Amino acid sequence: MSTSFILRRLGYGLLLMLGVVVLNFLLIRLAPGDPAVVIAGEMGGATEEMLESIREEYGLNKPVLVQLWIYVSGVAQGNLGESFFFNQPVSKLIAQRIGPTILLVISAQLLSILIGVFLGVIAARKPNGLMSGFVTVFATIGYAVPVFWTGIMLIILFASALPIFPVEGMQSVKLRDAPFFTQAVDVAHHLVLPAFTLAIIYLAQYARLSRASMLEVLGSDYIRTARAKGASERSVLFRHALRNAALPILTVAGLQFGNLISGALLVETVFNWPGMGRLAFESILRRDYPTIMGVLFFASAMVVVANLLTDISYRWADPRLRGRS
Amino acid sequence: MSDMTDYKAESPAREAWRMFRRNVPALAGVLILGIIVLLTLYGQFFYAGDAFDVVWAPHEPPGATAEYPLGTDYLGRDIIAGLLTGGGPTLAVGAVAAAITMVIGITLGALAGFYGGWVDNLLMRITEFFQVLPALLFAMVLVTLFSPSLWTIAIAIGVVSWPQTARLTRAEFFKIKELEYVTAARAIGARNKRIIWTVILPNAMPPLIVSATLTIGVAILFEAGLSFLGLGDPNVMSWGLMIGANREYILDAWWPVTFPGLAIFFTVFAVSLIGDGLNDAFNPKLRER
Amino acid sequence: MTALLDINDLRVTFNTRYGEVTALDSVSLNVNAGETLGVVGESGCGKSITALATMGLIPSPPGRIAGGSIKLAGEELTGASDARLRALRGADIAMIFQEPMTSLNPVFTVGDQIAEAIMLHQKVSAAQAFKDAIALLDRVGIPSPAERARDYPHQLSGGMRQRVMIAMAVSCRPKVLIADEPTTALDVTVQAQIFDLLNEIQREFGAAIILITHDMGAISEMADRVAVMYAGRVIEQARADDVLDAPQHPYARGLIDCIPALGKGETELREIPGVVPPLHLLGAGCAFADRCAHKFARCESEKPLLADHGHHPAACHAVEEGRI
Amino acid sequence: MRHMTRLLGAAVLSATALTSAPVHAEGGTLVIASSQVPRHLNGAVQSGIATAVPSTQIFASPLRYDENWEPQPYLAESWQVSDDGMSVTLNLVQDATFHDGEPVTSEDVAFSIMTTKENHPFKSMFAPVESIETPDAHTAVIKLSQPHPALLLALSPALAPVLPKHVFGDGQDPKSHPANSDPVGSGPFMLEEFTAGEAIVLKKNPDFFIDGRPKLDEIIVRIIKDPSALLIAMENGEADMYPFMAGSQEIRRLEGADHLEITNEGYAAVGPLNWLAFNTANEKLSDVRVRRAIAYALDREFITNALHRGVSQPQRGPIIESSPFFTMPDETYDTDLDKANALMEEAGYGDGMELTIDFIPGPKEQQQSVAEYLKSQLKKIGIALTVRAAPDFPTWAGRVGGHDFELTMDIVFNWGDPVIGVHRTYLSDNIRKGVIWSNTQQYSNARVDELLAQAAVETDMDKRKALYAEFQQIIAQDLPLYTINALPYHTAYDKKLVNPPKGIWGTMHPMDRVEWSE
Repeated sequence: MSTSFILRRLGYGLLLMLGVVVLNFLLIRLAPGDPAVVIAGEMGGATEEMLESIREEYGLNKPVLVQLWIYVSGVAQGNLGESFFFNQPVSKLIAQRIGPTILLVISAQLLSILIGVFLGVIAARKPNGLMSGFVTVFATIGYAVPVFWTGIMLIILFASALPIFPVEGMQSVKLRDAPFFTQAVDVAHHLVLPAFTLAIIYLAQYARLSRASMLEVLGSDYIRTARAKGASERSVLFRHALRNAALPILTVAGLQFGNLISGALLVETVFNWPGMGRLAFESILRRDYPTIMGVLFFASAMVVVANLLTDISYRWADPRLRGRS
Repeated sequence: MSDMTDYKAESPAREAWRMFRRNVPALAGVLILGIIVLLTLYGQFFYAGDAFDVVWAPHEPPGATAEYPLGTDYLGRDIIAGLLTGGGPTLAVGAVAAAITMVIGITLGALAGFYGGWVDNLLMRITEFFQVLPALLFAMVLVTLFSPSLWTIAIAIGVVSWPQTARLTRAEFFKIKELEYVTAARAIGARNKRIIWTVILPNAMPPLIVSATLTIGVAILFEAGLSFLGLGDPNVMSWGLMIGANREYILDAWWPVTFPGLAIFFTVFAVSLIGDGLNDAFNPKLRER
Repeated sequence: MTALLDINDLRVTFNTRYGEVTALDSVSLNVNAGETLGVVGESGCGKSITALATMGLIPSPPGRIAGGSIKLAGEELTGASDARLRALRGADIAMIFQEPMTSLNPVFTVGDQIAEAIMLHQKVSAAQAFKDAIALLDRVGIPSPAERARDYPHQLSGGMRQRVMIAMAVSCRPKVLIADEPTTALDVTVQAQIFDLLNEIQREFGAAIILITHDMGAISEMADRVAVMYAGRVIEQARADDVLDAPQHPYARGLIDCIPALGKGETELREIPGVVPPLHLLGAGCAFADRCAHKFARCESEKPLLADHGHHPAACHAVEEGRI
Repeated sequence: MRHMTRLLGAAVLSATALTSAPVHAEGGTLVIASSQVPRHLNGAVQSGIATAVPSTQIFASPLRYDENWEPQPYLAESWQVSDDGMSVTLNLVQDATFHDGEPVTSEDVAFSIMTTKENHPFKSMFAPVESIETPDAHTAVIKLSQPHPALLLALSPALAPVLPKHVFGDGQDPKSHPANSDPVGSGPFMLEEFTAGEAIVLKKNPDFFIDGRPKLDEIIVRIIKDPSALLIAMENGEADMYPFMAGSQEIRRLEGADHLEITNEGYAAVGPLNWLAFNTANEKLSDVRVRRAIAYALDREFITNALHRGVSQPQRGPIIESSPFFTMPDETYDTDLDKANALMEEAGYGDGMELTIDFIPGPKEQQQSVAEYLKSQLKKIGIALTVRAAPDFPTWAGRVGGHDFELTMDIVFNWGDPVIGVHRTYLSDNIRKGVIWSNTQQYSNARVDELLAQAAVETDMDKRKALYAEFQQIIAQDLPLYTINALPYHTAYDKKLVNPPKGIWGTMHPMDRVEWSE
């Protein structure tokens, strides 16, 4: 795999993100409403003089294109501006929250791929078997359940009936001085329900997809070749077939990443998870435009990186793509 | 097994219909969706009441009063009335958003797939751009900026969902435009516009119809998500709004959240059963035995 | 003396949406060590099913072996355990498939794929197996085998890939080698090379070869004996020269007639009018009756059996009654 | 021993706790759960309870108040109001230092009050302050343009945090000063960690100028926006205190928790009123008969008893009923549908009318529920009321601040002295378009303006009360808004807490005396 390929993809990703920045900036600035009034409202009220000084302070009295230039050149230098609501730089707010979001999204992604693919492979072995039926039904159900509703149902269940998992936040505040290992276990404990809630819909999709993909691969000539060699069923399934069936799964995993971030937004809101999604949601309710733009920027960056990783792993998984661009 | 193909070939549509008719889950989907649509369309005539009206004490559990069998919400509004009136907007937004998605997606996908070259390049860059934006987040911003109404919500969902349709259409067009009958159409001098819309598109329809069906399901979930977050139109009852509004009381009352969730679930479930059925019907070869 | 591979009265059925369909009916074939049996017929006649049944690779469900026996060196294979079949596959019976383009796993190097076949049946280290694989690639005539072994299938030409398949098939010196249309997908010059290679391999290893083809040219070049199949049955079986010189069954005659007079190399099978009927529509009579110029009343009502009617065994009422 | 039982409690609720033994020093940790998100921690430039709770722990102020509205020494060990009421002298304690070690001087006090005057949204708090003289490092003399009886209350921790001039006086705009989120004060606790929107961790100030305080080692304010999650945290001991709890379901539920005490004390100075405001500039609502008809159609008792399940108290005037300045007006609009209908008839709306009501999205029981109740109630006097929901706070604030409304539900605080929290709603010179919680009703009455102006400078308590009494009678007659109830703010706290914050400012007051019992 060539570095030039990665660099080209990265450069292209940056270009996409520049587009994201410009589009969002223009959208937000052209929309009706005076951000200064919003800021003043958050302070608890204001006079005209205060409104004017707020406009001055946040550069809201300059022409839109000048504001755009200031914003874009700021972003290029890593400065995402100041939050309208919090008295803090947006980059700091995001830095505090991107970790929990990545933790949640990656856990959910791994959970859904591992379990989903395993179920799918098992199901593909007997296309008419019980397991296969279960996977098909489960996949359709998993796809149809609203993710926020699953979360709420789990909270109802685990808050009262079966209180074995915490239903809120990422950490017990009272353990904040505890040793690292204890804290890690505590975070993992808090992670179970949100990650599972987020994973369930994708888990179902991966199960269904890998079942279909495996069935297709299992009908191919090279699987017959493997069997003709005398390869065991397990080797046929997991060595010969899965490597090939993994290609469409990888594609979908890459494409799903954006959706996963959207799902994380809902899950974070339901479980009070201290991540970027909840920050985005609350910022939207507060009309905290710089923060919204910052989160959109970082979320798109995550998607760009995820797509790049998908491309790279795709090339690793499929030798036919190597050495091409 | 080529040995087992039919002696006489049926027309593809008839074959698809025959396959669909025999697909029990798909028929169940049609039945469930039919019942839900009928209930949301006509249910209010049999079961009177504005869903916003406070009719009884708050948080009356299901079964406690004969008059309000599914109980009441935090304001004392009737859950059944909410379910019946809240379905319409949810379904309507789902359908309109899916329509917008299909129109944008098919148009751009068709142009890209047919013309290829720089047109394809440009349109695909735009598509990728929209795929990089996290859909729900972007839709939330759009809805907030342009104040929530059923239309802005449907448009926002459509604007963020079309890339997948565009890619699918493009792929189909790439495949079909090389086939003999397209060449034949060119040979008799048909114009591009004609070839795109009357020659290639009809043949690309089967996967697009399946995709459209599934898009409706996705759009319904999307609308529910936005309403749940409080970004739906607060003055129009919808299932998502019911869940979002009652969410803070789940420790005291599970029913105002559970029933609308089930309603969303069954609707999307039915839609996806139909989508799967159509998929199987249009692609008997890919059918997962 | 029993043959090395002895297939007797084999019956294979498939469950389809039209009910149970008989794909192979009373098929009896045998082949001895060092001998090449050609199996010919149009696509869908049951050649490949016969091969798969022999390998124990009939997809089940929907397929199953409903009767008859397959004996390899006296050992019954039809009821054998999966484990036993797996041990035999690739070791004692090996197979070369029709489509070299798709029969190799695209995500592994060809060397690994051959080495895997070796390691499945012999106790050798991975490194040794890979060395053996390179030696085999050399043996089947692939230039710079050590480098090619590290190539992926898509980097090789069709002929190369078929050589890889052959190398894989012979890696454990099988007693029986089934070659299912090994040259169909290849161009003519390559076809000849592959046949030469198969002949060499047979001489070297003394394997029995079952060559499945619809190419009468290949038969004349390779086969010692020939079985002609039609609609799941063997309708004529004899020494290759006998069949080629004096085909009995009208279908066999048709096949031979189709060989272009000039250049046996260009042997694209010329169509016999009509098509093979779908198996679920087979009636009580001869399956070929609808396409047969010599059809008479008995053909519609009674299935002809394979029997010697003077020259060599054929299943045809017309031949039996001396009408042709 | 207390640590042991608390640990056990934690262990039961969280399996992970089994492996841990967080070491608390003597004083222990207090976890305060809050659903309110502070923008930053500097109460000098930001109003609201979310900022005030941490701000009053971090910043000390000249005075503090006891349970009986009596000023007590804090940074000022003594103070004198001049006879003419035109100046107030503060004598500061000698040994107070900021968290960075710098001494607290009269310069800092002067700087802070002037900064607050210029930047805090409550203009009336320090509007009469002309200048502050600093004859020596520990004496500050506040010079007034007119007598200002509300000044002493405005010197409370919640309203007058003393900022270090050497930090905030660097020329940056105090409204957006970086130190607002990373503040240095002289209060009992100092900021350890501030994760905006998530948590505020405050550590004991070892050099606090009051010896032996604070008692606690640590206060953590944990922001939990989801009400059910917050209740669960309180129930299982993840959090120890939950102030500003106003939902009847929350209150009733936590009353059921054995380890918790629930109190409604600690909100006297806040004076949180829930009211129905009329846009008096609106054609239909400019007729006082319509406003009165609506008032007669409503039933406060039903709202407090049925909708709020008895947790809230009726409120019959613009000044909170627990305030010394409250006077019960003669007209309290007890429910009378006949009178209401007659008034509608008289106003020419016998055939009915259509109106729209807005409400603040958020505290549903106080706002949306009441709006929905009004809809059914007003139907009885021929008013078809449309409840117009806003998707978020800025939308509502935009409508009401922009005077684009007919009726709205609203929640407004008295903030201790009427001058701070009451006058703003009724003064005709405070009709400011675009500014929320100004006189958005656009109510204008010359006599009211006059009375309020007099009350603002009247230093004699009885005379001042009389002025407010007349004001309250006029408001009851003119009815620019209809007060419904006082918000039922309650605090839930662990029974093992000693000296829970029950003063007039509740948790918006330094918690240096709060400690855990054995």
